[in-house]
Amino acid sequence: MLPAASARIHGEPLAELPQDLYIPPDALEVYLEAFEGPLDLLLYLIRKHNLDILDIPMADLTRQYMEYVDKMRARNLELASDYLLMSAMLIEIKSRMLLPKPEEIEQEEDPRAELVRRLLEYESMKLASQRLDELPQVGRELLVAQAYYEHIPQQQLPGVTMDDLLAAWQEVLRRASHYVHHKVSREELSVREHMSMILRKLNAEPLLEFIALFDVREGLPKLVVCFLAILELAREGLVRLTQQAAFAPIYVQAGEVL
Amino acid sequence: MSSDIQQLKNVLEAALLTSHEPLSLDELARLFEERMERATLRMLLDELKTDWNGRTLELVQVASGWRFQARAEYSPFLARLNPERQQRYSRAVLETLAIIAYRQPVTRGDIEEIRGVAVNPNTIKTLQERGWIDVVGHREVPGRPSLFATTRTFLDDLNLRSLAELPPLERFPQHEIPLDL
Amino acid sequence: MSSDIQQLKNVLEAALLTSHEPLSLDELARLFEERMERATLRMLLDELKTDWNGRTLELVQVASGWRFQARAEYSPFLARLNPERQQRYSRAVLETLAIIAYRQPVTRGDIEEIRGVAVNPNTIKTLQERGWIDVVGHREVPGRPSLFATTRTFLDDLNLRSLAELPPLERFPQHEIPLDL
Repeated sequence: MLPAASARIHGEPLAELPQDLYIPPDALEVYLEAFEGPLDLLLYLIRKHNLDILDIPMADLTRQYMEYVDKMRARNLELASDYLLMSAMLIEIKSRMLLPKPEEIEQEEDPRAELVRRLLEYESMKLASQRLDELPQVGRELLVAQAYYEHIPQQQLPGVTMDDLLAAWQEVLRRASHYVHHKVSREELSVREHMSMILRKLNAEPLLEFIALFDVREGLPKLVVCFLAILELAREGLVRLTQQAAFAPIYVQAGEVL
Repeated sequence: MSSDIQQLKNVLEAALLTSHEPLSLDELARLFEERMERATLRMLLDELKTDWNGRTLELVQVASGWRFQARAEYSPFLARLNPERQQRYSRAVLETLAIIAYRQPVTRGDIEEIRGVAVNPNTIKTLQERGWIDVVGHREVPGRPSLFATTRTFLDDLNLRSLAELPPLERFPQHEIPLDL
Repeated sequence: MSSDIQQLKNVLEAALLTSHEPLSLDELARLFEERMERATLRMLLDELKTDWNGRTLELVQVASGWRFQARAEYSPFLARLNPERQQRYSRAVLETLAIIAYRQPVTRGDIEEIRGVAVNPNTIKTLQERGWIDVVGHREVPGRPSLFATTRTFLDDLNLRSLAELPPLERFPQHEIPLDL
């Protein structure tokens, strides 16, 4: 199947290939482009002359093919090496068929078998490509629904995982070399947490009785942590502990008096 | 209860009518906050398909999911809207596509062997850019050539659910073909 | 006659449902072989609009023409199909949060000393707006800088019961090597 395409000779559109192998010189290039390669050309010659693809008369076919190739070479057209390769193959098959066959190797495969196999495979793919092209295609014959909708992006806040946090902390420590020795343990984290909790309480009530910061129901470990937190807060100057007299109540107060 | 079903179908319809890609069952399930069984979705899609019977669009299932598309009878009208859309691929591209579709996975060398000519790199590029083929691996021979195969998009765009729905391979019976030059 | 009108409306519907861009009256007129008056088209579009009343999509007129669009009530569902890419906090925000979590209560000055760089006020604001940190007091030094600590919300959002469940630093790689090998 040749694309009727833009082939023109002397300005006249070229509707079909010539009846015989005579090719108007001006049209040669157009024909060369019309074929997808030597297999395509061979198929054309076979079909054109009603040759049996399973019993190809090699002499005829080779002659016709060579004529075509010679014409192309005579015109100094840039001939794809694929065409020359096929010439060599055809001549080889032809010469093998001309050799007298000794009786004992009559089982030998027909030298044309490989060529026939390739021709049939190519033809089958060529046909398949035409069938594929006939299928309705999205964007060509098939139109899919694509109505509009207003995309309202749902605000999604970034997530943070514990691993993110640990990685960030490690990065901080890696950079601040004087902190490298510093390791945070679970106990220390609990103390830090309680420090914040106590500060929150003091935020609400600036002066609290020391014992009011302890909840005995929390158990001994928590009480110890709470005590350590108060000591740490005092050490860092974040709270001030006061006692008016011995055995008088101890008060905790935000900030230290400078 | 039935109004709930109608609401579910409406959500599916709105999603399918506004999506230009086919939507898979998994994607459709994401539309709903509550967990949605695949069987329920399939049932709803079947009902929706029936609801649209005889209308302008039809709900079809292709390789990567479900989509609405205009019924074939409207194609001639719609084609007038975008005449430039009717581009066709060259024979080289179509034959290369056919070989990849029917013989996949294949290397460039395989394609050249079947077509008998060198494959122009642009041919492969055209098909890759269309999203119809991609590299699925490499043949373990010197040079490790890429193995090409067709994609889901290829099936979707040709309105197919699987490769098995490709037109069957045929061979010209001897002597029967009038050469349509 | 009325079936003709239905057919004209169907063609318009098919075109509008399969077009991603709004279609102008001139474009819609191109759908038909015969000449189509703009007044006729407008009448047909009005009818089509009425036909779709109360359905999933609505036919609307925008600046460049007509288009079908999903009713607003379906937007929340459709938004789930294409979720925004999960955003991530910048390194500055993450490090500041880590410092507040591990070293609380801390002032901005403390954070700057540890990170070795000035803290952008936006960084603190981001974390406060997220509800993950708050001011638990002030250090009684000149300027009375705020003391920051992490909140309950922070613990909730990270699915922690207490800060003690944060990964302690003993989990550093060098401590992970089992010694009994």
